[in-house]
Amino acid sequence: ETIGVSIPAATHGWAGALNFHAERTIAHLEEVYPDLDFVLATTPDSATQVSDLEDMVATRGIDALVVLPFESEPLTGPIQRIAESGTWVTVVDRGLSVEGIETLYVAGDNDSFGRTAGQYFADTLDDGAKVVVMRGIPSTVDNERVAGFEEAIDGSGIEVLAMDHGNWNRDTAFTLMQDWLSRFPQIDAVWAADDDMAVGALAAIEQAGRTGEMIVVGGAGMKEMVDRIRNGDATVPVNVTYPPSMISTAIEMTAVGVTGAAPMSGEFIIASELITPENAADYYFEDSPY
Amino acid sequence: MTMATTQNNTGRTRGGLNLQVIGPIVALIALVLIGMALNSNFLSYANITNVLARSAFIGIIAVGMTFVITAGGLDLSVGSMAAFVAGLMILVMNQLTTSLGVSLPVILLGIALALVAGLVAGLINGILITRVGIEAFIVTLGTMGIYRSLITWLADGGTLSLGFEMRELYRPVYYGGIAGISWPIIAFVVVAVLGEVVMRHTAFGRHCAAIGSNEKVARYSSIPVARVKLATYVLLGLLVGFAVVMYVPRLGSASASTGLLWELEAIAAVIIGGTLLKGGFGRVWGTVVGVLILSLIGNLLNLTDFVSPYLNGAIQGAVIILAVVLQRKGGTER
Amino acid sequence: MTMATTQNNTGRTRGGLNLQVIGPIVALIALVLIGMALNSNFLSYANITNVLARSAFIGIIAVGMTFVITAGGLDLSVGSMAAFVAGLMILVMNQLTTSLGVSLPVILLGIALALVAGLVAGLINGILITRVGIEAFIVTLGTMGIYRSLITWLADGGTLSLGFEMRELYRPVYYGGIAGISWPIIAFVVVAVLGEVVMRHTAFGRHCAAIGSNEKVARYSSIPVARVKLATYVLLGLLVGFAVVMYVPRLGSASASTGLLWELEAIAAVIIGGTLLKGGFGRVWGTVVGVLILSLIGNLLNLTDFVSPYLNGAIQGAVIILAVVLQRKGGTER
Amino acid sequence: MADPILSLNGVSKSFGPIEVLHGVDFELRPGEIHALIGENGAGKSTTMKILGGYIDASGGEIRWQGQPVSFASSEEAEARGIVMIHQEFNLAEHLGVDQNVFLGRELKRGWRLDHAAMRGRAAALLDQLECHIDPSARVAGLSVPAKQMVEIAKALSRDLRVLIMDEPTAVLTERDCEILFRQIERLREQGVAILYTSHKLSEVKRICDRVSVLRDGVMVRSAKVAEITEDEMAAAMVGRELSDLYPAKAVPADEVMLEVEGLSVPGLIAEASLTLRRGEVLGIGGLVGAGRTELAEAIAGLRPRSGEVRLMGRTLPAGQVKTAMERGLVYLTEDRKGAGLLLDKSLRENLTLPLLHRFGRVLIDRRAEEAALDKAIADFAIRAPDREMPVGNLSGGNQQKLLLAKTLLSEPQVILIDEPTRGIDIGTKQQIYTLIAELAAAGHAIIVISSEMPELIGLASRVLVMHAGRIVGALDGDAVNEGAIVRLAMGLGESNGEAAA
Ligand SMILES: Nc1ncnc2c1ncn2[C@@H]1O[C@H](COP(=O)(O)OP(=O)(O)OP(=O)(O)O)[C@@H](O)[C@H]1O
Ligand SMILES: Nc1ncnc2c1ncn2[C@@H]1O[C@H](COP(=O)(O)OP(=O)(O)OP(=O)(O)O)[C@@H](O)[C@H]1O
Ligand SMILES: [Mg+2]
Ligand SMILES: [Mg+2]
Repeated sequence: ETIGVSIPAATHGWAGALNFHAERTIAHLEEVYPDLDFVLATTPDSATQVSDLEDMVATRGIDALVVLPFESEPLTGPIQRIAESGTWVTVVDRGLSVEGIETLYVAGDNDSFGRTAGQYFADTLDDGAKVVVMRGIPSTVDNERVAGFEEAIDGSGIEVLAMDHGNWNRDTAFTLMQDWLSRFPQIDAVWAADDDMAVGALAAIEQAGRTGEMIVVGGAGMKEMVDRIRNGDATVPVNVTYPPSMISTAIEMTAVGVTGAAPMSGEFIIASELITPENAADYYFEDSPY
Repeated sequence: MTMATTQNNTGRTRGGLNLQVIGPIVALIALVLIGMALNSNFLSYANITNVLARSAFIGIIAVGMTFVITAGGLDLSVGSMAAFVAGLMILVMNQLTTSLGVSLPVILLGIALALVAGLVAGLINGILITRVGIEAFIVTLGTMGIYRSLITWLADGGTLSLGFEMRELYRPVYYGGIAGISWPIIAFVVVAVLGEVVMRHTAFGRHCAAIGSNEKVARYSSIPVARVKLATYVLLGLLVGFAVVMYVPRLGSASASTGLLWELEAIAAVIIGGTLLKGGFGRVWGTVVGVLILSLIGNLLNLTDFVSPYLNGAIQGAVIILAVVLQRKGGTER
Repeated sequence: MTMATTQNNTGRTRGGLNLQVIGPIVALIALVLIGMALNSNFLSYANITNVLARSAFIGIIAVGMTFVITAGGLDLSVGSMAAFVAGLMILVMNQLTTSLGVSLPVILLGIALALVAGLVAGLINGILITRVGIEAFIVTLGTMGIYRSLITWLADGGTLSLGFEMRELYRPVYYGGIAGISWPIIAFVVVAVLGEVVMRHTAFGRHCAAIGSNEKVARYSSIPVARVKLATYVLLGLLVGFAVVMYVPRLGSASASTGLLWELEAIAAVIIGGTLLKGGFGRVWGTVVGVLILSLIGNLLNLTDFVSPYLNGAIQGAVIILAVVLQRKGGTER
Repeated sequence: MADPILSLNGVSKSFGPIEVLHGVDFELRPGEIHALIGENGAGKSTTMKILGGYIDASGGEIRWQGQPVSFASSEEAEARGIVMIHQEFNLAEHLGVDQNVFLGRELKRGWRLDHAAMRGRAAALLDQLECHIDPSARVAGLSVPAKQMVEIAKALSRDLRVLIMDEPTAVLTERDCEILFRQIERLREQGVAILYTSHKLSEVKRICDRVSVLRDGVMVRSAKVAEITEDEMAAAMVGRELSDLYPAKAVPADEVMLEVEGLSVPGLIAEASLTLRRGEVLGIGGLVGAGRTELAEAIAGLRPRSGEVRLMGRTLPAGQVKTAMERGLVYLTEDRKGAGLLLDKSLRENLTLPLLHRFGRVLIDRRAEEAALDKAIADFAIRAPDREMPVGNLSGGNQQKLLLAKTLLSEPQVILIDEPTRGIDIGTKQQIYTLIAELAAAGHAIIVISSEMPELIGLASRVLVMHAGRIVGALDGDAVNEGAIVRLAMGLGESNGEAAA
């Protein structure tokens, strides 16, 4: 049996961790199930992902597919056709725009990702607090997260000073934060919709000597951030999970399902959770790369 | 030592085989052989169709790029332009669907719009380059950013998608075909053949080469230099529109990441094919070979597990260089 | 149509002020004025320091790029090369820390490694271009893919980070400085001044311009053409290494997205500055102005809310084009 | 006499602040061959470009068949049948000969190019010019004279009423010149008006009907050729009487400066050997494509070669231009624009380019450079309106002088000069000849490659003749005469001397 795995290329930290977990899981499963074959393809954009899927079907004869769609809309049609041909399909993280295509759905919850952070702000910040928001690469994922965040802070009296794209990139986030620090004399909190950006923002805040004036909430549970929370860093009080290891879950469950070891189907939504100094130890994984 | 002998080695041989001519073909054949060795499905009908059909977008654009480069120009904006035109087309088709319903006229109007939008975009590039007189590199770097921003803005950061039913209606334009040959392949072949004919057998093609070779000479030979250069950009824009017409039914959507890096791929294909980057000489069939080489590399990498997917880019880079080494053996420096 | 008009704008007038010279400066001043109008913090010490310091990486690279382009070459690989060198440097420094502890020698070795790695990377590009004779565009497009893949592979898809303590020790190289001027700014100024002197007042600079202007004339004038061209790529590689030395202490990490599109930014800066893309004439001070223009646009966009963030790229694109329109008014076409 | 077809009335022309033509009057009639002569920089090319519609006059009037016209572009002029061959080549190097000949006026069948017809007609035109190049060959690979023949073929392919040629014969061999003259005489019979410039006064005397003389942008004389002697032409041009053109030949010493033994360049030169002594001026003659340029380039390290080259006793490594220059051997290229000068750079930058290391250790000493340029301008009588102008805007002859200055800047011992006086006016020619003689007398050794027979005979004490890549003969003393050189160059008859080596 051959299982195809198609995921976005490692163009930012979270996707990098995704790649790491995918490779590790595949290596592990190939040992455990000697008759399982895996095909891993990483893609820089939707069009390439469709090509990869075509190639997997035409030349590798896959029996099951684990796919994290680069974007939902464009991949829906091609994945639907693969599913219709009787291939097992596991969709990870980004849901397709037509329901009921996939056999198995393993995902984080982007809305909850933004909402959890927003809720924390609404709960802890004073009325009239000023925040800045660093968004990711313009995409549906980013839109969902921001929408969740905005809904959560709605009516809390929190003022969003500025919102711009940090592209899930440390350097861009650093630059953006530097400029925001020049522009706004008062910032109470920063929401960076990803920990890579939080790293950039923190460096800029530290450089400006304004550590202590504001808190920074990132997301996805990067080791470094969890460590700071664990150690009670006042600037980084909490984080929001969005585990890249969900790909491992998806691949493992697919392998189990395909080999018929146990029946597998349905939805596994991994809600985002708030990492706090109290529970941080549970989210710290020493050997994780992320 | 006579005049005749020295003139033979200056390329553009008619008849005689030389490295410059067969280089890209050899590289292509080598890739095909490697593919056959790696995977028995490589030559399957499905795989060949897949590879050719998906080459069509870049291929059609690269044919246009061949003219631009031959005339001494460059266009970095084609990828973003394709994304923008695709987004615009989808937006308008969705609008039209509400009034005209899911019907053929919507598709036809959408296609017309894509072609016109591409043409206009090319015209803007061309006017800035030939009339305002800014370097092509800068103009198209600028418009590259502009179109990429515009599509992001149109899509509100997300993805623009064609209505589901509309997509089903439009789908056959990518997935259908006649006599087992899918439409994109047919379109690509037609564009390539027409391109080759225009390049070699019309005054326009010749004027492009003359302008790329020496603009002053072209002007002194009463070639309307600005007009011909403008025409190359317009042609390229039109072909970008045409590529989009084939692309939209494939994915039914457009987003900020659509067409990313297509410009580099198209330019690479053109140069691998033997067209001179500085202009003065271009060949469309070479570009086609270049496009196929580039798609085949991607396909081959998916056929095997030899290399870590992280290293795909490295293999691609190495093959691009090798493909050109093959043809430029001891050739010109830049 | 007259000779007079065409030949006047070959420019490079000394003394007399012409658009070609003051164009970029006018654009820069305009941006500064806009900035002052938009935000009172624009001219603050902190903001100016930020803008200048973060321009340093691209700036240092762009100075090297000026030489490459002046000599008729091009290098698309610098962004990936920077990422790769940064990754290598971090990896090795982390290794060394285990044996040498958190100490100065580790930093010095790391710096040496970055410089050597950059130099070697430049040498590889240069050799492929000058000795094997492949077009610079293709070679560096290839190595661009290769280095980008290598860093992804080195970082195992993720991010390579310098150990925490090491980072603290190395940090001052970016954040520190003397007399209130931070190191990256000092480094940038030194590189720019040296670059300007080398370009205008040494045989090497003259030789670059001669080669870019007419390679055959250069060869007949007993200039070691291949060696000089090779040297421009090596110099650029070395400067990429140097830029990395300044970059790593900033965030202490490198990943597959480090240095993305730096090559385009560097080339754009060079051309905005008035260097001819086809070679033959380059000016380093122009490049510095170009780099500042590009950074200022980004800074201004971050300091205001005028435009949707989606459209940032569009504004950038438009300003790039405008900056060049200013200087090329009715100028040469390409 | 026919009415003028094209005339200038008080035409002036300024480039920026500098006026180079001051109220020129001029008439060109159908059926005449009219020569425009003058010193380098006198304004001949400028006048012609105005006539051809390539540049606008700053003042005055241009008349076409008596009516004032102003050509908006060269196309308008060409539409009237005015065709110009420029002093510089106007060929798209990447394109083929046939493609260049019909560039901008391609022959078509329907919308498709008619390749066969164009190639056929190009071949016929080249045949008519007795030029045996393949019409489909790329121009980039052609020799300089062949390129000029292509230019001529291109002009002949048009419907001509006025043919303007700017120094067409400067880069042609004598045989090609004869062919060209036959063609223009044929055109004259057809009533075409022909204007051309040349620095070869004997040629003007022989074939022209009328001659006009420009000096410093002023038309100083216009006369029937029959009514003016060569000396008078020269005097009118230069503004003074010219004494004997060729100086006395120096007597070579015994010391051997340069020895070439069995030099071969694959496909171009076979087993060439020669010796050059101190104080000697050695001429090398031959037809176009005989390989004289290649031989010189191979010696100077500009081409890969086999065989032995010894410079003052020391072996000179192959392919090292710089070493050759440092040891005192330089080559002056025949291809001024392509290999000699950077057209977009200033005089100073061009002059010092090969020798920058002598102008300052690390930083270039600008003042020393300026001084060198001052000296060059004085020594070679370079006339430049502005020192900082791109040399591409200098007149052709002044470019040649600058090239000479540049090549001789390193004060070489052995000098290989390829076509030294191409496009040089007669006054300057005399200066250059004198210079060559002086250099020889001062103990330098010089090889002069020239397609101008009188030049070889007048300058060289010994002449080697090449044919098809071989040195086929050596002529000495009284044996140096046109007949002997031509016979050897055509490959007829061997002779004594070094040919056998
Ligand atoms: N585009 C230009 N800009 C400035 N000066 C120019 C330009 N073209 C020509 N000149 C100057 O005009 C003068 C006349 O030049 P022209 O080329 O007409 O001389 P010429 O008589 O053809 O000389 P030659 O015999 O050397 O070809 C020269 O001093 C030249 O430097
Ligand atoms: N760069 C080149 N590439 C290809 N062929 C060349 C090149 N340079 C010269 N040739 C060819 O070499 C042959 C000999 O050159 P050339 O005509 O310069 O010889 P020559 O004896 O020096 O003649 P002349 O000095 O009268 O021009 C010619 O057929 C020419 O076309
Ligand atoms: Mg002239
Ligand atoms: Mg010659």
